[in-house]
Amino acid sequence: MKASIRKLGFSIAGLVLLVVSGLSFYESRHLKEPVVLSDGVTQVMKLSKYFPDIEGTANDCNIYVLEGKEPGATLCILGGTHPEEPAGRLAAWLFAENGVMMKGRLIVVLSANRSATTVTRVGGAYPPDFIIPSPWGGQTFRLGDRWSNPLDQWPDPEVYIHYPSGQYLAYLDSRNLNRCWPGRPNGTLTEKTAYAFLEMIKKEKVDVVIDLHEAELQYPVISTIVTHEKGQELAAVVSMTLTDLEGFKMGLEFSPKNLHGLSHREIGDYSDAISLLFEAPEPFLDATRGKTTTDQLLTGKDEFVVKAGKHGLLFEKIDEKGWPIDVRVGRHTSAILQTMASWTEVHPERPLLCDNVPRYAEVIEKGIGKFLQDPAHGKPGRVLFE
Amino acid sequence: MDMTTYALIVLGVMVLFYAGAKLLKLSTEISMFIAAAAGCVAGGFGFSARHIAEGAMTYLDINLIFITATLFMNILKESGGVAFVVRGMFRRFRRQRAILLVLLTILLLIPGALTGAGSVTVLIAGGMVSTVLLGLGVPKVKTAAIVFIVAGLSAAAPPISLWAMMTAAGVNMPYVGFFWPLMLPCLVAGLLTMFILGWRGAPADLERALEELPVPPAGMNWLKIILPFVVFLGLIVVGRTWPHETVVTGLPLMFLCAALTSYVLSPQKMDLFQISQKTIEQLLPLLGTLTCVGILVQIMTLTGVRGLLAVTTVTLPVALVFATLFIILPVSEAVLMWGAAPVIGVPLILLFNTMGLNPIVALAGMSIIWPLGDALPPTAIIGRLTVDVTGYQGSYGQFLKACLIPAVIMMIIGTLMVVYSKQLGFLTGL
Amino acid sequence: MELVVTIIYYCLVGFVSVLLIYNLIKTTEWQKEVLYIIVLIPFLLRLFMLK
Amino acid sequence: MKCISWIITLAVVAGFVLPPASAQKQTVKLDQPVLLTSCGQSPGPLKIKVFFGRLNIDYVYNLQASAGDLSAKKKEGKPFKSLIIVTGASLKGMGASKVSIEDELDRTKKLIAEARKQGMKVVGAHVEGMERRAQGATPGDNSDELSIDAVCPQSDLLLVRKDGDEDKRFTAISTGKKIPLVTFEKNMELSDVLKNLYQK
Repeated sequence: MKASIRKLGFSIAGLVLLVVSGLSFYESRHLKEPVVLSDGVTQVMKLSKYFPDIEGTANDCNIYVLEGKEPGATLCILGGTHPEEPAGRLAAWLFAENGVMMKGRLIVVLSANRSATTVTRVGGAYPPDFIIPSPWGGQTFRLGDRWSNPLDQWPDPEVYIHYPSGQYLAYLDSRNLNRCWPGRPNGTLTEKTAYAFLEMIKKEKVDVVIDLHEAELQYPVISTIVTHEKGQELAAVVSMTLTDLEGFKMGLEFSPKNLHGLSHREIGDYSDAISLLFEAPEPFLDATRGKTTTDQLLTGKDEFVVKAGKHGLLFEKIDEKGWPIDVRVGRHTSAILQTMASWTEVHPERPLLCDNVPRYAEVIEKGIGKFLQDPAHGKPGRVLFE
Repeated sequence: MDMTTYALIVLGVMVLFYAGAKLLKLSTEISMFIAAAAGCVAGGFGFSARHIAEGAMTYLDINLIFITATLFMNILKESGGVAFVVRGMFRRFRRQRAILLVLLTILLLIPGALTGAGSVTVLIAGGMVSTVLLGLGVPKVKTAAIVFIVAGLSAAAPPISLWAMMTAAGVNMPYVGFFWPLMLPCLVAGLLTMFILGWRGAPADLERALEELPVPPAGMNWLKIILPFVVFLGLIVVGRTWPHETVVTGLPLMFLCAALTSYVLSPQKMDLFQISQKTIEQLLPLLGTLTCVGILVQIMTLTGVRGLLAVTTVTLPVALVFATLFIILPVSEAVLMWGAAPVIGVPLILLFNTMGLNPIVALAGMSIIWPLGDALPPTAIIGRLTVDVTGYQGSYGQFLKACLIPAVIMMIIGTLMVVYSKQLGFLTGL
Repeated sequence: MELVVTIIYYCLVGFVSVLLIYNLIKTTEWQKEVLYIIVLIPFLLRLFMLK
Repeated sequence: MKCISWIITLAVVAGFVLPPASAQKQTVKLDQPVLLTSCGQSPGPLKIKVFFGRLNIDYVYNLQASAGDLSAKKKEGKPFKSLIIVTGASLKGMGASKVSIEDELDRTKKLIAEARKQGMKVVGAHVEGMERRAQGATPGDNSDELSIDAVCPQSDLLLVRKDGDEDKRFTAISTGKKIPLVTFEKNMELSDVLKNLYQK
């Protein structure tokens, strides 16, 4: 009798743990993130328009099109390839909520791997979401992970063999969008997602694709542009101009030809577009980080990472000021706007010019929140959800 | 309060609660859970159900591999397959000691290599191999040492080496290129162990030993044993040869197919539910360890304790790290079991990687040393299991002493692999 | 076809959950009871498609 | 917002038009055509290439240029007149082209020897700042410094972005070997530096 009461007690405790945690997981998977469309957004489509197999899946994300007042080239921003690198998503968000294309066309993706935004990393102790304060209160964003949610793609293979190169990669990376390019129509959800994007890039005749990322400071490819051969000169000019004029250093790296599945390699190889990848520093991702909190995520301040830096173990500088989210987002917005300017310099007949999006200095001065729009005051039909 | 003080306090609380739980004779798994929960509360996060459950999810897929692989091995044993193989080998080669020792080494390596668990080797093959070794005149204490050491090596052997898998996952490194860096030292160390400890000894009563071995059921044959392995390897080969024409199956399903093949081919009727239920019962300590390690690591990461350990490790003098690997690894394994991989392995690999060493070979080298901790207190699960299964009744100290020579060999091989990992990089084939 | 494999995995998780609950009911040691419950949680979270 | 983009555009233009404040007076003059290559496969040469294109300088850009390329061009009767080797190693770059730093040092040595044989001017350049120095690399990885050692002391001219000389490494080579050193602060100043160097 006593034993069965004990067993019942343990079971109830387990059930409580299951229900409480389950509710938390469910809520963060279904958290709605509002997007107040900028006046410059002329059309919103679904990714499945380019590959119907994606329809109804977690990855049938929104595609925001900002048609310019004057014709020009087409540039595509991919935010949320790795949602745990939030500066990429937030920078894209600023374009979708503020951008007005004066010349050319801009395609903005906020959740390239939407499935990955709905889960946090096991063992990573990530907060489920974070709030960007704004004059009207603040907006909550899902933090997400590097890999698609196993609830959307399971099981993982014994080893992940990249299509079509046949390169062996970690089994986990079969759920990593930035290891699945160029994708395949009969593949896993993540491969289908990459395939759908590539179809979009081809059909919309995109000239430049920019994939926005962040990296841990212990990773050698950081604070840099990684460029496909086709984009080398454009990237070199962008890198030099940003370093000269905006007060932050932006390096340059070539996309390795023998490393497959990455956007900077495969988009360039399998479409006419130039593919670039921008990396900003995110101490939150460092394995030596201290307490894992939203504060650390947003301020980028971390004593342990600073200590690792003092021992020469990092590839980017860090001090007690950290790497605040405004700085990281500002790097991305400036780099995108500079890419447009440098592209236009070489292709004046097919220009790109975007107005109303803050650059590095302005984002730092006013904060991202200043540029996030209040969904409560959004015009009817102009507020969507990611 | 600065981060170091905060993390030290949380770490202190975790250590205190772990030690307290052990003093109260609680199991290592539950002690780890208690330490994690105490750390979570001490860190100011309360009893965070979300973090505890998320940590528990960490090794779900690895647990599934464990369960299905062990189910396969158990079905093979229950069907009389293992007895058939051991008996066959013994009958054929009982007078050719060298060949028999090589075959026994391979036999001991297979279950652990496939499942990633040394305990599975001990449970599946340990008893029968020790019968053969005793029959060959090897003393009981040395027999137990052989089974323990080779079982440990089998856990480190490819394709499934949990230490390597868990550490690689912790640093976002593909679990690719590990086959030869793990296989070669495991084979070499395994054979050396078998020959050093098992070469001497006047054959006792060979016929009596043969009688003592369990008799396989009538109708069992080599085909019925090999076919399930063919199915398993076939699924791997097909998946690797036509990865884009075939559906993703994953290791658990591959093991399940092999298990079902073995079940269907078994000459004697078996109760699948009962074997599965026994498998879960047998695996509970391991499943529990992995689940609790996941929780512990999650809480350590949450509170910055992982960061503290990582940053302390990566800033240590390299010579000191090299010189103490043979102590750090077994001791961490003894305390945390597989938790040692994400907690100690990850920062070490980060350090080696930033030093320009080959992280794959270095990690393989570390994986050879880790299993030695399974004989040490406070856990000593596999050491004790081996002593039980082989029927050794002497002192545990004598058993540890018998393990010493092969243990030193493994420490030397492992450390050299770490130090010279760059030069051994060709083993990865990458 | 992928869906079939995924369903098999959910069945596998379901089967393991049943075994864990069965053993939980059978066991008489309190430490094992606690451990069965801890181990069961991730399986149930996946089975109910929560994580 | 519009105002800021205008300011930036103006600043970019100013970078091209106004003389660089920190560029030193150059005594060495270089001739065209020029072979532009790398020692270490970093993307540095690309930065020079961009300005060569804009300045209409006759150049060949080949990150893997060999001594054979120099002699072949000579055989054609159109020999290169100057050689710019940009130092700085890129682990990614070297991995991508499947060469090691040893291969790079060997190729560079032969290239410089052939250039000397042909009486060409050799320029050792470093244009990516401290990020492309050992300080920006993995501890123990000194391939950036090895590439500098292989090229700079053998050069007729050093062309260096000032922030890459934080530790005065290039100044020391310049003083010790009596090699003229041309430094520039901003990337865009490189345009004028190159213009001056190749001005007839």
